[in-house]
Order: sequence, then C-alpha cells, then structure tokens
Amino acid sequence: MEGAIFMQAVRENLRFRRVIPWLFLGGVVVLGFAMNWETFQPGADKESQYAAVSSIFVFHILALISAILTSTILNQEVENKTIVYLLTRPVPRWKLLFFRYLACSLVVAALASINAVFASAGVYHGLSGNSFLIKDIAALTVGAFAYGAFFMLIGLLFNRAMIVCLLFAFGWETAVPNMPGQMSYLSINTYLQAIAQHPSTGSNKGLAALSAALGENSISTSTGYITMIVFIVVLVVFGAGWFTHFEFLPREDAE
Amino acid sequence: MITATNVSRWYGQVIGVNDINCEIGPGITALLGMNGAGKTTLIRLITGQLRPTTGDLRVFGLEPFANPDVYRRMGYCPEIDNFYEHYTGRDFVRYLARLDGMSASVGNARTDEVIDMVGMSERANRKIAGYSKGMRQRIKLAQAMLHNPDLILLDEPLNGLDPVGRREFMDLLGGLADQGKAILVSSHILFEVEQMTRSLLLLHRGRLLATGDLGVIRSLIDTHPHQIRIETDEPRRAAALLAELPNIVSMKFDRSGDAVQLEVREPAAFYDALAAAVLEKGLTIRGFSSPDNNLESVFKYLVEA
Amino acid sequence: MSVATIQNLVVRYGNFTALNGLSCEISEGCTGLLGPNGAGKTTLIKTILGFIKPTSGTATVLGYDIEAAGTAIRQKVGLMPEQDCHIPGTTAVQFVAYAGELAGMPGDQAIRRAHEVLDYCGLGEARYRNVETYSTGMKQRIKLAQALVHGPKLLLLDEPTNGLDPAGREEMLELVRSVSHGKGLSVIVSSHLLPDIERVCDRVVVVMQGQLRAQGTIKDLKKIEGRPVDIELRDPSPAFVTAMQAQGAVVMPPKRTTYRIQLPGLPEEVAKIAMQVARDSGAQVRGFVIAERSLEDAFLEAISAK
Amino acid sequence: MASPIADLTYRNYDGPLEPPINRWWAIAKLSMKLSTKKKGFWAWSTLSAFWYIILLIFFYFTETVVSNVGAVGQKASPINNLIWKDQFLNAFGESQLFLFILALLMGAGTIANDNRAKALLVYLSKPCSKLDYVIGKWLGIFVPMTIVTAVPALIFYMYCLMSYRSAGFWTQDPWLIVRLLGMILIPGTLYSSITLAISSMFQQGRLAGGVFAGVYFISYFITLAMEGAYVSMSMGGSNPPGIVKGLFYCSVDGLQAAMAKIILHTNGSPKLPIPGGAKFQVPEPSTFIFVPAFFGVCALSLLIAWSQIRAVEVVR
Repeated sequence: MEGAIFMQAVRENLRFRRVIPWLFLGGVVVLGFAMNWETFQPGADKESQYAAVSSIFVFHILALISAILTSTILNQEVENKTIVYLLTRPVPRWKLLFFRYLACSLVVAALASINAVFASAGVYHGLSGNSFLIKDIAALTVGAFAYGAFFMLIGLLFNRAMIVCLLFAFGWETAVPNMPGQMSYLSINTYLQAIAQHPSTGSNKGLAALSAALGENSISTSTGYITMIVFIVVLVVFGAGWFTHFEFLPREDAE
Repeated sequence: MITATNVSRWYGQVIGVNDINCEIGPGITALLGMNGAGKTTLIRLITGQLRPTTGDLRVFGLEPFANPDVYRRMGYCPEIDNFYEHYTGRDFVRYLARLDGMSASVGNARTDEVIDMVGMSERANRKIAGYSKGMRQRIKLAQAMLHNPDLILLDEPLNGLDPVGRREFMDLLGGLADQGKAILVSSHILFEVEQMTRSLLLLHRGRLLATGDLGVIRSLIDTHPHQIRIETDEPRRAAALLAELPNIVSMKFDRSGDAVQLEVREPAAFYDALAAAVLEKGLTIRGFSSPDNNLESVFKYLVEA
Repeated sequence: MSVATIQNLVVRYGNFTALNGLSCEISEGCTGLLGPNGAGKTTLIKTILGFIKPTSGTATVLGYDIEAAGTAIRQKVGLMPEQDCHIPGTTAVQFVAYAGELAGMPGDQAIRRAHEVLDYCGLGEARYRNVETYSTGMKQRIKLAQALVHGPKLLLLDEPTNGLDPAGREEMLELVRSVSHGKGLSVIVSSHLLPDIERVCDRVVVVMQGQLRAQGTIKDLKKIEGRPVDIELRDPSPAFVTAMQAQGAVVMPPKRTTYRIQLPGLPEEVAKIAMQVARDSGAQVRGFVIAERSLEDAFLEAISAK
Repeated sequence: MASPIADLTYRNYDGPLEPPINRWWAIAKLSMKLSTKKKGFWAWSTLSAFWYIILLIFFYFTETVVSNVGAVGQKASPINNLIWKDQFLNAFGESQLFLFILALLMGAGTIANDNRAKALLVYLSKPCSKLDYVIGKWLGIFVPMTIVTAVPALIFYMYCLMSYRSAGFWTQDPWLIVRLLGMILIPGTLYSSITLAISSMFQQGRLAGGVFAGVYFISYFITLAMEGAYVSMSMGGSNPPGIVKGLFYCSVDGLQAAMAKIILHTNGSPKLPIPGGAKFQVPEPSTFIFVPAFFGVCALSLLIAWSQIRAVEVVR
C-alpha cells in the first residue's frame, strides 16, 4: 500500500509534460551559462565559476521546482476534488501525506541534482574533477526535503498556497540571506549554502548578492545538516498531525 | 450499521444537517431530499470527511472521521465528477485497489472483476478524459465496490446513466443488498428510488423529516389527500353516488363531460366505497387513476407541508 | 415545416465513427433525442452547431447549411450544454447579458433581456451573486438562461434536468414546455430520463450507434395492440392474480403493485370484473387505466431491435 | 387587440441583432471590466507610476533649493544636465515589476479559468469564432496594460513640456512624444501574448500564474547575473564582451528594456545623477536582433495559444 502511494506519486511527478520544462532549463540555460561562465567572471577559477552558477541558478531553480511540484502532494488533489477518493480509503492519513511528500521531494531532489550535474559538466567540460558536486547534491536533496516540508505545510494551511510559495522562494529566499546580522538564519538557503560550502565569490558584490552570500554566513556544515533535519522533522510531523486532525474538503459550493 | 444520535453539522453560519437521529441497517436505504437538504453533508459525515459539530455518529460502532478501520468495510461513490483525467479507467481503479491494501496481483484481478460488473471491460483502457458522463459514473461505482465492502454509500449514482445502464445498475445493487450489505443511495430522482429501495430517509432543510420502510410509506401515502380522476360516461351520477361519502373534500367536473375529479382525504376507505358503487349501484366507469399514489407525491406533500 | 433536416450524416474522429449515415427530420415543436450513452447524441448536437465538420453528408438547420453558415446558425440557436459551464468571475446577470452580447445583441438590450430571461428561469435575487457560488439547480437555470437570451429559434438542451431535485425538475420541465409551445421556438431535448421526455416532448428521435433507430410522435410509440388494462392494487396480491386468471385473463408480470391484464370486452366491463375479483380476494384497486407502453419500454424495444 | 393585462410568459427577443461577425469587442470589454473590478489592479497600477512621482518630488526640491539659495546660477541646477528620455526609460524600468504583477493578475487566469469553467462551450455556442476569442482576450489585457503604462508617462511628458523647455526638454529630442507612444505599447504587447500562451496551457489559473512567475523570475536572474557581471567588469576597467550585453536582454524584463532602448534610441543613464555612472549602463542593443526577437516571442506565444484552445473535447 505504501509502495503504491509512493510509486503513483513518483509517476505523477515524472510525467513527461511536467519534467520536460525542468530538463530544458537544466540542459539549455544552466549548461549554457556554465560552459561560458568564464566570460562573465573573467579570471575566476573553476571552483568559483561552478559555485557561482550553482548558487545563482541551481539553488534558485530548486526553490522554484519545489514550489511548483509540492502542490501535487495535496493542493492539486483538493482543488481537483479527487482527494475524496484517497481520504475514504483504509490508509492512515499520515501515511498518505508522508509517502506523497517523500516521492515529491525525491523527484525535486533528482531534478535539481540533474541541474547541478549540468552546471558541473558545463564548467569542468565533463563529469569528473568537481569536488563540490557531491556536496551540492547532498545540499540539494536536503533542500528539496526542507522546501518540500515547508511548502507542504503552507499548502495545508493556506488556500492560495502557490503564490505564497513563489513569493517565499523568490522574495524571502533571495533577500533574507543577504541581510546583515542574524536575519540570514531565517532562510533555508543560508543553511543549504552552509552544507554546500561554496567558495566565496570574492569582491564581486553583484554576484555575491545573487548567490546569497552577502550576509555573515559562518554556519558549519554539521550545524546546517542538524538544523535542516530538525526543521524537516518538525514540519512534517506537524503537517501530518494537522492533516489527520482537520477536515480536507474541496471548497463547499453553496450546496 | 450506522447509528446517528443528535448529529448536527454546520459550516460557519450555514447549517448542513440539524439534529439527525437514525439507524441504518442492511438492505438498500434511499436518502431523499431537495438540493441543499443536507444529503451530501450527511454522506460526508458518514464517510468521515467531516466531523459532526455536535452529536455522535457511529459506523460499525466506530467514529468514522479519518478512521481506516471504518474505510476497510465501506465503499463510497462521491457525487463529484472529477478524476485523474489522464489515467485510464483501469489504472484509476487499480490504484485505488492498491490503496485498499490489496497486493498488485490481487488488486488487478479485483479491478478486472469490478470493471466487468459495471460493464466497462471494453472501455476501461481509454483515458478518463474522453469518457462520457455515463462511463464516468460506472468507473466511480466500480471503485466503490472494490474491496467488497459491507456498507456502500452512493451519492447520486444514477445521474447520467442511460435507461439500460440504470436497470443493470439497480439489479446489481439489488443483488448486493440480497447478500446482506447495507447500501445507502442518495437521489432525487424519485421514480428510480421507488423501484429499488425498501426503506428511506427523507431530509428537509437539514432535518430528518421521515424515515421508514415501504409499509410506513404506504400508510403515509394513505394519510395525505389524494386527487382521483374517474373517467366515466355518467360523471354526474358518479358524483351523486360518491358525494355521500364523508371523506370527500371536493369534486370537479371536466369540461369535456366524461370525467370527474375528486379530492379525497382517506383514500383507503374511498377506494372500497368506489368498488361498492361500481359493483352494487351499477356505476359504469372506464377507468380511474390518481397521480398521488406514489412516492413523489408523498415527498411533495411532506416537503410542502 | 422542419427545423432541421439531416441527410446521411457521417462524423468520424480518427478511426472512430460517431455518426454513421444518420438521416432524420426534426420538425417544429419539442423533440426528444434519445439513445444510450455513446450513441452519438452529443456529437449530433455539436455537428448541428458546426463545432465538428461532418465527414460526409449534409444537414440544414433553420434553412442554413451547417458547413457554410456556422455563425448564422449559432446566432439563431441556443445551446444548454450538459457540463456545468460559466464565465468565471461574473454574476448571473453579467453572464447572461454577456452571452447575449456575444450573440450580437447591443449591450443595453442585452442587460434588459438578461433580467427578463432570468425571471423566466426563476432565478431571484441570487442573480447578483457570483456564478461560481451557485448550486447545481441554479447552475442549470443560468445555463438555460444563457441559451435563451438572444431569442433563438431553436433551443438545444443536453440533459436539462441533470442534478435537479424534484421541485427543480418540475419547474425546469414546465419552463421547457412553456417555451416550446406557441412561442415560435423549437426545442430538441436530449435526456436519459424518459419520464421527462414524456412530459415535455411531442416527438422523439431514437439514435443508436450513430444511426436512426426510430422516430415519431410519443403517442404512436406508446400504443399497444390488444387494449390491455393496468390495474394498480394497494398491496401485491397473488390471490388476485389467480382469481383473474380463473376469469380467463392474461396477466403479465407485475411492476410493483401494477398488474397488466388482458381481458376481452369493453373497459367498463373489465373494470367491473376486476373490482369484483379484487374484493373477493381481499385486494383493493387503486387505479384502473387503459394500458400504454411506457416510453421506457418503447425505447428499450427500439434500441434492442436489430 | 391589446389586453389590459400584459402576457408575461416567455416571449422571444425581437430587438436588434448585430451581424454575427467581430464579436471580439464584447469579449475584450468583459475582460477589462473584470480586471478593473479587482482592487489589486488599482493598487499595483498606482504603484507602477512611483518613479515618476519620485522624479517630480526630486524636481520640486531641486528647484526650491535652487531658487532659495539664489546665488547659485541656473546652470548649476542638476535638472539642466538631465537626458530627458532616459528619465522615461528609468521610470519604465522601475515599473516593470509592477507591470509583471498586473499581468499576473489580469492574464494568468484569463484562459486557464475559462478552461476550468468550460466557458469555451458558451463562447463557441454563440456566433463567435476562435479568432474572436483570441483577439478579445488579447485586447482585454493589452488595453488596460497600455493605459496603465501610458497615463503617468504622458502626464509627466506634459508637465515637463510645460516646465522644462528651458532645460532642453524640447530641443534634446523633438520626436520624443512619438518615441514615447511606441514605448508605451511594449509591455501590453508582450505580456498579453505571453500570458495568453501560458494561460491556455493550464486548467487552473493558479498553476498558470505559478509557471508565468517562474518564467519571469528565472529569466530575471539571467538579467541580474549579467548586470552583475557587466558592472564588475566595467569597474575592473575591462570592456564586457557582447554576449554579456546580449544576454542581459534575454528575459521577460530584459526584452522590454531592449525594445524601450531601441525605440527611445538611448543607452540609458543612471537613476541617480552620479557622475560617471553612465558607463555602468548596458548599452542599446542591436535593432536587427531584438526587434525581430520581440515580435517573434509575441507571435510564437500567440501561436501556442491558438493551438491550445480547442473548441470541443472530442469524446470517443
């Protein structure tokens, strides 16, 4: 039963029409920029080049993929009213939510990692030689789960979830990491950058702002992991509890 | 199987159902009511999508809200017309079979079985997006019967089915009911309900207005006034003979002069008197009929009263 | 004078044939379009409106050829589709007036007429509310209203009573009946609910597998040979049946408490015998009418005949 | 003979009917009516003019200061050194985010919601064609968008024409009004085409909005990255390569900026009068690449919308 929920959710997220825009984004935009990044940041070494492409494109695309795909966990079903078929089956609700979340986050992580691979392949002209790639994939996976948990909770609590998610992904997540003082601790991206440990972009303020590295980021990798895992667990448990306890009905048309 | 004690449910300020007390056992039970009478709310309460705001609702002795133990024994055909449109009918039912806890192979076998039961075998491999309303209904019914539940709730199941499909489906439900399953059908197409049900619940503005089996309904029919039309060549004589009866409220002659229309308070007594008039007084009639001798007029009578 | 003439109409989607050489004539008044699911009723309606190009065959609607004059036809035809449909974000008045404007009415006329049509359709104060909050019954009403707003000469109704409760159905049928008689407006109703068709229509056209199966007036379809009678009893009574059979009557299997009985003689005589028998066997006669075939039976016969 | 009691049962409509062609205006009218009913429309429209307001305040203070101090000659007023058309370009650049939000508000749901509500059944069962539908929907976004862009720009133009002819407002470019009228059409044309395309691909307005926002922001990051690269290279004294300048314009915002610069025929100048700031402005792009690109994107979008809008679902 768990397997069926999981596999159905994976298949739903991996539908051709859904995946193709992300692959296009990775294969054309990310790869294109990665291959030519030296033009834009002359004199930078390969590590810095990769770090710039990764922070500017891959991590922002991760937030975008997550914001859009997370709505398939629940919101889409609620909006489409098909949720009733799932809620009236002998499956505990938390299982339903958890396995759909798992599937969705894994797909998001995979798609984001493909983008990272494109970035790496572009900068290093091949798959080898990049010591950051593994760390990045780890950070992206953690990020997929963290964004997934957060957006899922937003979806459970709000009606217009996608707009809130997009505002968070592009507003909050690009602005807050660059804020002075300890504000940057309130952004998921800060911790992901801590896990990825990208080299500094140097004196280039413009690029630093884009790669969310303006703020004082002195978090260690392990702190990044621990914070994110606690964050994910708390959010998922809270979400599952909320989903089990409250009614999830499509909006009542004045019957 | 279902016991409701003082169940009420409201949404914000809008009341869905108000103080429902009832028990539903095996066999087919019809849930009747106008649009907005609370039928769907009641079904949603029973299927555990909603919690009663006040009161206590038990299904198989358990609280149904988000309770897998209840769902294991309950099938539900919702009134919505929404599916995973890009799935084929078969894949849709298969997926739900897996959610019912069946293994892939058992699920597939059972899927084929129920799809065959609703007569969709040849069409089940097409995408649901291309289905007509009738086909959609059939798929919804198929998924409700998947795990061979003891209790089946059907919200407007016959909408959009053609007459042949309706007949097949009513036979199917009849067969299930004979196996001792409880089936709750909400509908507002009364002549259909009349054909398949044994007992009914009538909701009106959120309240339970009437409950009972056919016998109760029968006597309900007899306690409200009937319009009876008698076709005869001698309407005035018929009127004279019948006017003596105490339970006649009014009489009216047709313009064409070959029929008389009566309003009768106690139909049971009246029909005996009519037979007596024909047999003993030699009144000749070509025919008589009453549009009120059925569920639809009881319904109207009760709701309008 | 016929409203629509259809000759050898063939419609294919890919290799699927939806209409297979359909020919029929739809005359003025109210016509019921019957057929099982997937028989091609909806396709026929869509073809009449020019949504679908026929593969072969011709049809004229209100004197226009469907292939040459799609827009002219659509200005004179109103469609009430089966699915719920509305313009998002509008109130009922806006929606109906807009439908009128789309059909070519000047804006000020459209508003006036929208109110008028909504009155006919029995939509009261709710007309100033957003359409998206409407119940099924109200949605059906505005669908009808938007089909009527531009004063069509032909109205196509696809399952008009779907999802309506008994009172709503009654009103809807009454409305359809009143607009289709004596107002210069012809109506084609497609429905699965045969009692509804019986209430409002004068004629029916039965379609199956894309072909015409039967057409004619309802009266003709319902006639039965041999003048049997239907006797309705209060409760089922086997004793009554045996006694009637003893009288030499042919008793057909009962439908609930209604027995169809064939006995020679005038109805007056039969009535007398039946009442006598019923009284003797302890049953009560609740109704006695000359039997007619129900439209449902006629329909089932038409579609099962090969 | 007229009866004293009117017959109020159903009657046919026998008033005037326009010929069943060109129904698009009715469609556009309703689209506009519905968008202008939203509060957000007015709020974001007002906000989109904020740079003009800042400019006016700036002018006011400079003039007050100049006239009060008195001793400083007319020549010293910073107003005299302004490149006037660049003020319009800057205000346009600042309004882009708001115009995007407006487009999101008006356009994202326009066809997607119709798909969900099956509104096409209503449209197409009336005498209006798919072409009417597309034109109507397009105009329904284009007209309000253009008006929102035009009103503050034209008011500002009138104000400057009255007050600052002495500061070279007229002599710098007498054809400015014609160029402005061209610039005003840019966001309406692009956004109405793009939103129609995206909207037509979805059944839910929100999903269409999400995707539109995604396209906008991801492409916006390209522009931002290129701007960062351009500025840092210019500061470092090197001349940024053509690809940086080209890619800077490869986004929803960038494409509009490119068109605006081409139409105004300017490289732009910094928003605050910093001496030497002009070298950080990405220069005017090639007319022969970006004008066809702009119209290509619009045409392609309309083509997508056209192919996605289907009259009836074919039920097999």
